[in-house]
Amino acid sequence: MEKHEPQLTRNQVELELKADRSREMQLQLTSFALMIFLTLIAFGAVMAELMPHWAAGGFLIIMAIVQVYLQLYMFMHMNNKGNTWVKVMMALGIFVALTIVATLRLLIW
Amino acid sequence: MVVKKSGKMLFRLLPIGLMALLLSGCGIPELSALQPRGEGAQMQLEIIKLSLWVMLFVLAIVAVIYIYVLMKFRRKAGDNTVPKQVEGNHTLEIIWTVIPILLLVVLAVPTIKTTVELADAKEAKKNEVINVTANLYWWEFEYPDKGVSTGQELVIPVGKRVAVNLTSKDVIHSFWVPALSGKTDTNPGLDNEMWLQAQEAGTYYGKCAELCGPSHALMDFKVIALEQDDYDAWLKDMKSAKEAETKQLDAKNKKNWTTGEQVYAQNCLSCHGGGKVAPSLTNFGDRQRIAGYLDHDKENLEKWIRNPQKEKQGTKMPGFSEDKISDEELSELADYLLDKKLQ
Amino acid sequence: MGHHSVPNNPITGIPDHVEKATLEGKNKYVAFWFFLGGETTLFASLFGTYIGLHNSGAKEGLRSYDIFEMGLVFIMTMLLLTSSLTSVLAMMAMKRNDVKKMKMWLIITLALGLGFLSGEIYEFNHYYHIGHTFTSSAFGSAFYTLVGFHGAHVLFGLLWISTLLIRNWNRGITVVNAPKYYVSSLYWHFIDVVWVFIFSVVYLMGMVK
Amino acid sequence: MGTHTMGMPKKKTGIMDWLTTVDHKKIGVLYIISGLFFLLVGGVEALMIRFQLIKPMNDFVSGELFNQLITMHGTTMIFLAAMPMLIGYMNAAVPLQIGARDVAFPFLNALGFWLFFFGGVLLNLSWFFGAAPNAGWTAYAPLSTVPESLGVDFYSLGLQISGFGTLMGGINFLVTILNMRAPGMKLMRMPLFTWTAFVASALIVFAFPPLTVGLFLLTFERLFGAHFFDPAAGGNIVIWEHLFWIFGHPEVYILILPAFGIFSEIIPTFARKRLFGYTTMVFATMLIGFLGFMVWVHHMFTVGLGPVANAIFAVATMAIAVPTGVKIFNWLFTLWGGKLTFPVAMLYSVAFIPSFLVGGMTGVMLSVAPADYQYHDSYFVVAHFHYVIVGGVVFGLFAGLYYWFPLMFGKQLNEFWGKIQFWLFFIGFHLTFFPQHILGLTGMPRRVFTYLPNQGWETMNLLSSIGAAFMGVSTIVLVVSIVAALMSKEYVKRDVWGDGRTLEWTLPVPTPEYNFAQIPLVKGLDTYWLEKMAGNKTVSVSEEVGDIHMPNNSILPFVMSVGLFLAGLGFILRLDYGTVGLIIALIGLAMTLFAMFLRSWIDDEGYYIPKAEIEKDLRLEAEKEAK
Ligand code: HEA
Ligand code: HEA
Ligand code: CUA
Ligand SMILES: [Cu+2]
Repeated sequence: MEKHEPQLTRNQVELELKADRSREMQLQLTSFALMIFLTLIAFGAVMAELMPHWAAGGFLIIMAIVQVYLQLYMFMHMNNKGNTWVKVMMALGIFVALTIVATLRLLIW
Repeated sequence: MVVKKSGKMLFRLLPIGLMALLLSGCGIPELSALQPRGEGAQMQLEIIKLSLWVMLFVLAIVAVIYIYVLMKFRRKAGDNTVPKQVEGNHTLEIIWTVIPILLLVVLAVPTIKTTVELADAKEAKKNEVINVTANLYWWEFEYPDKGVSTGQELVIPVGKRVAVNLTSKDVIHSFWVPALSGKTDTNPGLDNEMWLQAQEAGTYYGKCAELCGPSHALMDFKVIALEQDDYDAWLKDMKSAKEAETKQLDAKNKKNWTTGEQVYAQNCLSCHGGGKVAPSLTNFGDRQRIAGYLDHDKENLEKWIRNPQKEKQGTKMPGFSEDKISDEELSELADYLLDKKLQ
Repeated sequence: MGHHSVPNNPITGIPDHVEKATLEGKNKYVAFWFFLGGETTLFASLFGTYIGLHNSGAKEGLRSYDIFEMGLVFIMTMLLLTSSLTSVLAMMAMKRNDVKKMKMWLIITLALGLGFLSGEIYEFNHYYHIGHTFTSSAFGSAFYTLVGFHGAHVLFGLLWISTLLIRNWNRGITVVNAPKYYVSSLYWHFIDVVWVFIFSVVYLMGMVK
Repeated sequence: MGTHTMGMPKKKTGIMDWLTTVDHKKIGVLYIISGLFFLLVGGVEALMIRFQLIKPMNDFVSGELFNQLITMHGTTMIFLAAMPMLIGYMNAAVPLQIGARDVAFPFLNALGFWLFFFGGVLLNLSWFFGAAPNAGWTAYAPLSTVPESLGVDFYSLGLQISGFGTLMGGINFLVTILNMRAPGMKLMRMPLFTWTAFVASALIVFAFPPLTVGLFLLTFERLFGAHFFDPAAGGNIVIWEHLFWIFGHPEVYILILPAFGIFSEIIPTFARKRLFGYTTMVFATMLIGFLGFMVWVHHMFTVGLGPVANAIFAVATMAIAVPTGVKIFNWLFTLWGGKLTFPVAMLYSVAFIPSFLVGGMTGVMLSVAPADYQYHDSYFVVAHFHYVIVGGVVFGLFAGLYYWFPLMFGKQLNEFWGKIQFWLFFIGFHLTFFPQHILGLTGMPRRVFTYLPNQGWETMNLLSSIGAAFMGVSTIVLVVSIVAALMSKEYVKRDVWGDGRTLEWTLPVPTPEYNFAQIPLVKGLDTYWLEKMAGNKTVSVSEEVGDIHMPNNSILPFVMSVGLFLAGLGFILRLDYGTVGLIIALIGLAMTLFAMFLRSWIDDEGYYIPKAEIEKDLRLEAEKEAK
């Protein structure tokens, strides 16, 4: 194992790393809080019977999409550099998925 | 040698193929989509022809380039030069993107128009509504407003669009009368509709067009187009014949039954009587085919009743062996059935 | 291709982005994302089937709004959502070579997942007893197939992560096992993503009359 | 790097080597041999079909047997012959074309092959249980769920198992192509076959899961009493049709795109000219792949989805003609101005253009929804898809076979017999399938085991059956030719065709297991050609000679696949043989799980081929070249 001689003092780097980490931690915790919040709204809205049937579907789906966006981009780091093909393939997958769901919703009777 | 022939051979094959298409005849008029006898098939043939012309146009262009290229650019013996390495050509590429798009627009517009028109059964519903139910392996045709129902032979009036509701009792089948119109599937648990129209009186062949089991190939039916008067008379006759049959076969009349009637009532009536479990036989004597495809004669009928499985693998009709129906009884039964005609 | 194509970070003692430090790791990472792309259409097909057959053939009293219970689903949702967070925390610990923390968070993740799964088993058992079964109607078949497929994914995730933990208990974090941990955590998040749609589409929308 | 302590493992020999190999070249050979075998099986089924239909009311086979024949013919040809052979070529050529030592996941690659193979065996085993699947390759419910169709269990489980293998293959090739390219091999420098392999793999990743789900639903319905397709319990039969075709349509592009790729390699080689419009070819490939997901309803025009859906999908379908046309014209203009020679590989490529064109034209005709009400489920459709599949895919398979055979086996197929084989097949193909257009238009439904006389169908059916005999004879010639070539002792030299343009032709024959002693440095599209034009004998390299890391062979993929095979078989037999079946199933599952456990427990770090060995190989090769 080769030993690296740090350019900056060890302390400086460590501090920077720590700052990075707490930034990321904050981000993750915020995302989590948001997810919980969205979930609560969704459950709450249904529980309180706030919405007529036709509106419920759309509302719940939007809540879900926002939440899934958070999962993919915050928790799963899909937006990281070098993930172009990952994004392309996920986008295509989601596109195909939407087609499938739309079909089985609309094109059967 | 062989190398040299490749181009010429292909060159020869294309026109031969086209000639074959023209000369091969267009099938028989009762059955061929190329000889339409109904409005639907007519509209479909129009658009088939249109699309064929578009295709022949494209084919011709490609063929010209193809043949030219194959004749012109063969490597001569000993020629070891390297041709110019062409990367591409924008003008050309735009041309062969745009022209196909235009051709497709020419095709797409009538496609949409015809699709919508064929789906419109409003007018047809005013004329007549017929419920078609497909079964393994027979067809039930019910005229709900007229209280009439038949099996295997669909009778329609000439010149009018009639609405057809389609469904199935078991697996998917598909209702197809090529000379009158394209097909629509009969789906178990779901209803479909289409319309049918015949331009002249006559018999048209119908086919089951969806794989439905071992006897899918034998699930033929007929569409008989009658002039309006004949059609009305037919409906009336069917109705009275059915009533007469019901009355005659009532168990209370048992005493004056003939042997044929006796055998029929005891063995066949429970399934064939209602016309739902098995085809109604009220006008069996008038039928053109037995079981949809066998020649309509006594010999075939007896064979069929003895062992339907042999004639139509997988049919739901049980066989009647000698210990159920003796040879004499069978003969009487067949006579009785073949005599079940209108009037 | 040698293993150590990326130098260690002097502070953590492992390469940055340890999960992608080797070509093998990079391959695994990308391959797994593509697999998830495929899983997307897999679950879409299951969702589509479910939506198509929602309440279809179900008897009176066994429709979705008759049987679903908000409370249990809510608890299960919270368990799984939280496990997604703990899984993230485990990966953050992994990246700073903090083996202890990573193990701890992973074990918590497993525990939460197990809790979720118990809830699901309880729920299925309950439905079974009131007559809503796999064979009771098309609705039943579609419901158990969709939710069951998700449940099977959870089960598989639990087995996978525990195998990884046991296998690497004393091995620290290396460029060989880091991609495996990382990819299993992607899988775990994906399970959560699917669940978000299940609780929204199946349970919440199912409860709206 | 330093020294490596891991020694070279003992070389496995003979059959064990083939069962344990993780070398993409050998796996490619396995795929191709098995694919050819299944091609013969499916071909014999086709010949039986044509023999039964040679005259009206023939009684060579019964309706039931006929349905089994068409189902197995379609399923075998698509899933077990065409697709595996194409994946075989991908294995044989793609890593070499991009300058890689192997695929991204050699172990997974082997697993993919064995899953496909045992899935295929399971499916074909149905013949021996007297219950081959009989509901058509489309297996429409509820025909596929009635108790009479016993064989469908073999269909659903066999395809499920082989489908997993295909999915793994797809992911593997995506990653290989993205991550394993040699330095300088930018995306837009990749050979077109690699591009089509890439797009086809992406289609596999998205299209197979819906099939997986469909097959699960079918299995659950048949084995565990579910009601997805049972109207009486609220089920809906249209769901299966959608799921099947959401998979099924992309599937046909999974087949044709790699075939397009093969032609795009062969045509430039034998025209001595670079591919015309390379960039548009790449984008056309992607566009076809993308549009392929939005047109499946054209198989369901008559189902009753309504005029709006039909019209939309009709127009969407037509759109695919545009990128495909771009390809056709680009090929023609590659030929234009070239110096054409016509070995068999080129004959097939040239014959492909008009043959596929006719199939494409009828495809567009079929996409005209109202006209399709007439064509659908008639012989017109059979004619269409054999024109595209045989005239496109099978011609591509044959072309690829003649083209890459020297690369795979170090020997060459006989050109003289090859030409005979070509002409027999070409004539037989048109003779078989052209008359079927007319049959369809004159009212003959497909999947009929017989037909009555006097419906105007006799002549065309007779012609069609005669044509099939031609193809049969041609296939025998091919088989003999392959056997003869394999037995011959005449090895070919590097770059057999003399005009090789891509990296695979720079390699010595037979190719060493590590492929490239030194990973090449790619300088542009057709890099080998560029170097040759610059007067170089071979391509530049990007690294010094050094130790090469190789994966170990493993028997685990084989064991896992046998396990799943037994599990599938056991589940099917459970119905007839009760506990025995269940025991077999459990043993199988245990085998698979145990092998999976071993795989994750034992670290397999591979081994290194020492530098000295590679230097020796290089020396020997140089001597051979000099001679
Ligand atoms: C390799 C396989 C393959 C390929 C490439 C295709 C290609 C196409 N197919 Fe085909 N198809 C099948 C395999 C394939 N098909 C199979 C197996 C079935 C039946 C399955 C079953 O039921 O069992 C089927 C069935 C099928 C149907 C359903 C028929 C029915 O059951 O009723 C339709 C309908 O639209 C269709 C359309 C098309 C079209 C539009 C294309 C297009 O991609 C063709 C595009 C190509 C061209 C058009 C030629 C070149 C273009 C030009 C030179 C440009 C200019 C052209 C114009 C302006 C027209 N196909
Ligand atoms: C890759 C796909 C593929 C290929 C290559 C073929 C190839 C052929 N097909 Fe295929 N076919 C399908 C896919 C394919 N088919 C599909 C999907 C269906 C629909 C099934 C369904 O409806 O469900 C179908 C249906 C189908 C039908 C319609 C059946 C019906 O609807 O009733 C017919 C009829 O003519 C037919 C004929 C042929 C013929 C003659 C060949 C020929 O090209 C075959 C040529 C090959 C040979 C002739 C091999 C000969 C072998 C030997 C001579 C053995 C030698 C042995 C040794 C040396 C050991 N096929
Ligand atoms: Cu009924 Cu085919
Ligand atoms: Cu298609």
